[in-house]
Amino acid sequence: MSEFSVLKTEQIGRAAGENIELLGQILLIRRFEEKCVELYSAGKIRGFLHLYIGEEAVGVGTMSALKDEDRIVSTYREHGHALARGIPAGSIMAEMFGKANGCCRGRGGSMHLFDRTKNFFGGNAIVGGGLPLAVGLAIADKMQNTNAITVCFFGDGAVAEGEFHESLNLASLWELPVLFICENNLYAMGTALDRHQAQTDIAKKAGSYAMPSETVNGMDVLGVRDASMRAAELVRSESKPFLLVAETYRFRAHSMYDPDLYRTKDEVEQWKLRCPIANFQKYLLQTGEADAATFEALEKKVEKEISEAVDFADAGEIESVEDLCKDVYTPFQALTSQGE
Amino acid sequence: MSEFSVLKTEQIGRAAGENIELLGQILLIRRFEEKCVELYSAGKIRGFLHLYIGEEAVGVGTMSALKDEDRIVSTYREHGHALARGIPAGSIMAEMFGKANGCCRGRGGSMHLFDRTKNFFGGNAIVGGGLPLAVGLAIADKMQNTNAITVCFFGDGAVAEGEFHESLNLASLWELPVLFICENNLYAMGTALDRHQAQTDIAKKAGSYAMPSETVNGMDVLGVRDASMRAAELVRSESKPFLLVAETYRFRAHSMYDPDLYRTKDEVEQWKLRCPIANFQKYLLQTGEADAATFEALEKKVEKEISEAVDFADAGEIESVEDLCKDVYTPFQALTSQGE
Amino acid sequence: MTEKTRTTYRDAVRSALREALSGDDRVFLMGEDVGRYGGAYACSHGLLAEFGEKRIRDTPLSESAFVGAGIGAALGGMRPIVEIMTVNFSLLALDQIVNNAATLRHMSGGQFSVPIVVRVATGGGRQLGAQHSHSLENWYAHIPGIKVLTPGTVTDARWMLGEALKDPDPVFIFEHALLYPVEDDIEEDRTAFDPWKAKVRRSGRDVSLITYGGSLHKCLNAAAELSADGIEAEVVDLRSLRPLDTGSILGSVSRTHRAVVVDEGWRTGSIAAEVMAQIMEGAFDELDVPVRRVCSEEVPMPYAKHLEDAALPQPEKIVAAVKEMF
Amino acid sequence: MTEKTRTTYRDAVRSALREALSGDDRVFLMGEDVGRYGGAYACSHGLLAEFGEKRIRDTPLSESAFVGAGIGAALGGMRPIVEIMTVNFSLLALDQIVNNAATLRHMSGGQFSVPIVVRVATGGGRQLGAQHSHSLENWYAHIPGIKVLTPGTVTDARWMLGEALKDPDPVFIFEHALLYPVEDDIEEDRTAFDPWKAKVRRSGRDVSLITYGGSLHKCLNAAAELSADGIEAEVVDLRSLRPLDTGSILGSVSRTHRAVVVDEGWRTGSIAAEVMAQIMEGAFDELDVPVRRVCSEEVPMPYAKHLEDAALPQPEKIVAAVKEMF
Ligand SMILES: Cc1ncc(C[n+]2csc(CCOP(=O)(O)OP(=O)(O)O)c2C)c(N)n1
Ligand SMILES: Cc1ncc(C[n+]2csc(CCOP(=O)(O)OP(=O)(O)O)c2C)c(N)n1
Ligand SMILES: [Mg+2]
Ligand SMILES: [Mg+2]
Repeated sequence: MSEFSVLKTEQIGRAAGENIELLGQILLIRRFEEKCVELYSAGKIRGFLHLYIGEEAVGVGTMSALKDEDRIVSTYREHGHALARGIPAGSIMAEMFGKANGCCRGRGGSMHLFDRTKNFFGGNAIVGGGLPLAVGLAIADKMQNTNAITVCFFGDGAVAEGEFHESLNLASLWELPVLFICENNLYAMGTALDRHQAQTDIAKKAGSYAMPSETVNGMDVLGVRDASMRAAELVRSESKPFLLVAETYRFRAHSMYDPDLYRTKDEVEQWKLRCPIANFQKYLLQTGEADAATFEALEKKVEKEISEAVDFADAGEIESVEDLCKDVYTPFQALTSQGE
Repeated sequence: MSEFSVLKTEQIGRAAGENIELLGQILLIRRFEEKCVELYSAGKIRGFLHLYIGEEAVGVGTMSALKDEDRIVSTYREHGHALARGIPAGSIMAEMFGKANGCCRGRGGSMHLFDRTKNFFGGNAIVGGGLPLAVGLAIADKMQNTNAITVCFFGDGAVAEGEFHESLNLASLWELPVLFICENNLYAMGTALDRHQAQTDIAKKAGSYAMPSETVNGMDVLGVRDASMRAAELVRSESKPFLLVAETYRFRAHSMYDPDLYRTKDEVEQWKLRCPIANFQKYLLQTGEADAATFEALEKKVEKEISEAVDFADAGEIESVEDLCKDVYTPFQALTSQGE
Repeated sequence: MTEKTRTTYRDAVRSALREALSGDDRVFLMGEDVGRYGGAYACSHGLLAEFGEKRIRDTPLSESAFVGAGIGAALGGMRPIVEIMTVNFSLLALDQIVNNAATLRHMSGGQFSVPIVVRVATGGGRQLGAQHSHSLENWYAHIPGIKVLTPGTVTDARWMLGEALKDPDPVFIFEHALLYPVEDDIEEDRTAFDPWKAKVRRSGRDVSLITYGGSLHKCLNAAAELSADGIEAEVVDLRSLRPLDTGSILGSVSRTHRAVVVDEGWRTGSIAAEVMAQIMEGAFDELDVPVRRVCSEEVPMPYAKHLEDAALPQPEKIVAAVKEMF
Repeated sequence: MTEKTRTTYRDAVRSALREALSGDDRVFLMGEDVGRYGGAYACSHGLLAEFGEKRIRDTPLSESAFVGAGIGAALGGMRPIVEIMTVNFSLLALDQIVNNAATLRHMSGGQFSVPIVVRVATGGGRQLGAQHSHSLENWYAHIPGIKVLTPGTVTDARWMLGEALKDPDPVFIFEHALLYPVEDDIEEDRTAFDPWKAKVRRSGRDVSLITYGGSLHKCLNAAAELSADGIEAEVVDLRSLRPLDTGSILGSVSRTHRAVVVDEGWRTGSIAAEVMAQIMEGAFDELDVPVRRVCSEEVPMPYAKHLEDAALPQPEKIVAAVKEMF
């Protein structure tokens, strides 16, 4: 925990069944992405594909702490965020298939998932590019006196970008309700944290913006959830930003193109011992909230959901080439439906 | 002083006459710029003109701590830096007259003073634009094993730019010999420090880059000089960057266009009581290093230097219009003289 | 009926801002020194007192963040007007502009629009040197997803902002800094006002001078001079650089059969080249002689007055270019 | 005598880097993931082991700072090669490029040169969507003070870097990402190698296809197809976009009297427009029909394959454009 943090890490009460729900979401993300790898090899998914495998507890824990009206700004490694936020697996899969029934009609792909009904503002493939957007969404909420907060995900690599600095300063200066969540998986592509940051304690950087911060174990979904709840509550009630740093690890390569030469197999194996599924399952067995049958049932449910998603994607039509330049500009009448 | 600072503020020994020399430089800058205002009104100087009046102790104190081989990266408010570094007043004045005998042949103007012989790398009119350059100059020195350091000036406003963040991180990460000097005059144009920075203690921001820092009274030339000497020594001997924040104030408007509506007359008057000339003179009288005659002699000397500078500028030719596109690209043979 | 009110371009911009802020709670103005300072060019002078700190927001020097924040605020239901003090500093915000403002609607399959208006002072001519004199309009005109307006008259300065705010997509308004003190009548009839159409500012049968923004007045001056020599130039003010009003360009060329494009951008890769390409594509057979262009010379803007004058398009150069065509 | 060695474009870039690093201590390579990762496109794979951390520098994600640092290092006597992973991220560094790299020599009255080389992967065609498929070559070609090379062949990938390093001014090398795996012979004869001249890649008397970089091969394919239909196309590879080799462009058009410019940039405001403008200015009377262009459609690049294919220039579109001219 950072020296700037103002919150205490205490368990926050949960309703029965909630933990199983969380496990189900983690499992869904894991299996969904494992399927993606298959489908990538089969040529059904193309472009860049960045897997969240190993990091699922961060997205799931965070999303479980949010309200429907809250807004999400994500990165190119966002399948997990999208699924945990409730974007249907089929809609995501179809997007990656480039189909018109995808959440962005096949125009976005894996790196650009959007869903207006979920207040999910993408999917940004420019590292650090989402942070200013999040600041702006929070300006909108503050000026409109909504009670919503904006949650902005980004990686450790993004911390080096000027946008991190400018956005955190602006959010703090104007007391905007943004929960910044740094998913510190220790690498920016092949560059390890201590090879891209002079100060590797990221939470400490919040001090430069007089912003509170906290570091949380990103492999522990309950820990993330609790920390997110406290942080979200603070952001919402005081209308001030917060920086939450989740320490995590990607078990897979950066993308499907990455030969993964910059870290040792051993390091990866060590982190796998902290798998957010296995350890959470162990915990649930210990507390008696679940048994082997629970897990099996969950796996079945997830398997079914994914296979339906693939079917949905397979069955989708593609957009007509005549419509290529549609959606570059807005038909004038369409606007009144936005944000009003 | 910032909590991150590692140095102690102790007086460093000075040779006889040095203080008078420092006063002379401050006076030269003050009178030079007062002359510039006159010449601006007369239409001899055009474009943007940013005065350093009130802040002279920072530039003079810093420059007095440097060696000839050190490199300077400055801003658009750089007459003081240029003069204190030893660029002849005539060469600067001619530049502002747009003459071919100006230090940049009339192509740069007030905001872009360069002098290769003084290792003076400009004059940059993009706020924050010089910081990455300074990092690069320091890379060059480090790779070439010179003993030089790079000193980079910038304002409090520049601290909000992404370049500040990216450059300080890079300099610290790669242990580069850069002395970053923030001239905190409490305003970025019309925006007061606490209206552009969530964290107004700028020195504190060095912690985000595991960089040492110190805050110094920028109205006190000896204090600046001592702090710069210690900082430069550290940067040079350890090959690591340092952030020095000088607290100062501009007595004049931001530029000749600024109606100066954003601060009170009273605030300006309060700061004028801390005038780096008057107070330094008082100190020199107290220590017995100078008397009224010394000051009068200095004023005379400065007056002569400036009037010669104006004559020099007046007498200069203008570049031929045929040469308009000269110096966009380098004649190939010219390169061997650079940095080799 | 058209009523007229005499005012400066600067005051016209301010009136437009005031009207926008009064008429819609979702509108706010954000940028460096738009508040206490009153705007680097005084366009927003007095607005802070009138509308308060929430709606007239002084930003830190953080072009990428505050332009991006404008985009985010637009996504969130507001109608931000972001002022980038000058186009020179907009380079720091280009990622947000190209990769977010221009793409979000398309990438999201049409789910989100970005109704932001960005005002940018542009151009040279004030001896501000190489880093403060850019005319990068063609960079912006190159980007699908945004629109680009270049008010060259006081009337356009007065009414274009309102039209831009009605537009659901990102609109950039480039205001040439030399125009701010220009005084003229505002045509008060808005019913027919269409910012997206080029306008013939002066009719003529012999040659078309095609231009926009800060070069408009140079063209009008050149046309007056040419007229004295018996050459009647038609001056076409493009007004919108994206979309370009190709029809009006071709129409004028079809009338005059000669054209000179006048543009303060550097010659190579300028918007003038695009206009020439469109004439090539659409009115080749109408041309008596090849189209010419008068642009800025290929040099970072020098400070010295005589060099800057030589670097920029000037009426004499326009006149000379026209005369060489006859 | 010309010796030939078969290799990939990627390996050619790597050989060029290795040669540059071996031959001059002042040369170093800096960029995101050029070291441990081996380069996003594996161009620098193995170089870290060979040259060490000081000369193969992995940077943080800080495009503005590390490009600016490259400029500073060049000022300081080094010969940096900066890799910007893709042109899409170069937007974050444009201020340093436009306001420092391109201007320092001029602003300083010729006192300082900036001998930096910046390598940038560019282009679309890999289903990477709207933020990862830009072709902004014309933005760069618009800037006085820098130069722009676009190696379209393995031989150019092999030798252009060395020539760029000899140049005392900032040189940008745009490498189309689809070219990296392309295999071909390297012409080993460097004595006549001149990167600043356009090259006729195929001779033909009927029409000129004028292009560069990633579109070169599309043009060659189109030319082959046209030849089967009895139309002989001359394919001109521009190679350098700034300076443009106007003489070679006009020369080809004077031989064929018809031209199609093929460019992956968005149509409006593209480098294709500049080429058309130069033909208008210099070879108007040589033209039998107006010059055409095949560019990218005016849309942020869509992800779906069929849409991306439709957005990009393709051999069929080139063939169709040519046939419409006859
Ligand atoms: C501005 C920018 N620079 C470079 C890239 C290429 N790139 C994509 S992801 C990545 C690493 C980002 O690391 P991090 O922020 O830690 O996120 P992670 O991938 O680890 O989740 C890089 C360099 C990019 N997309 N955007
Ligand atoms: C990137 C950029 N944005 C905006 C400006 C316009 N501008 C020039 S100076 C200035 C204020 C800078 O304040 P500070 O850094 O504190 O320096 P000071 O002028 O106080 O010395 C501004 C906003 C600029 N030159 N560059
Ligand atoms: Mg990471
Ligand atoms: Mg200041």
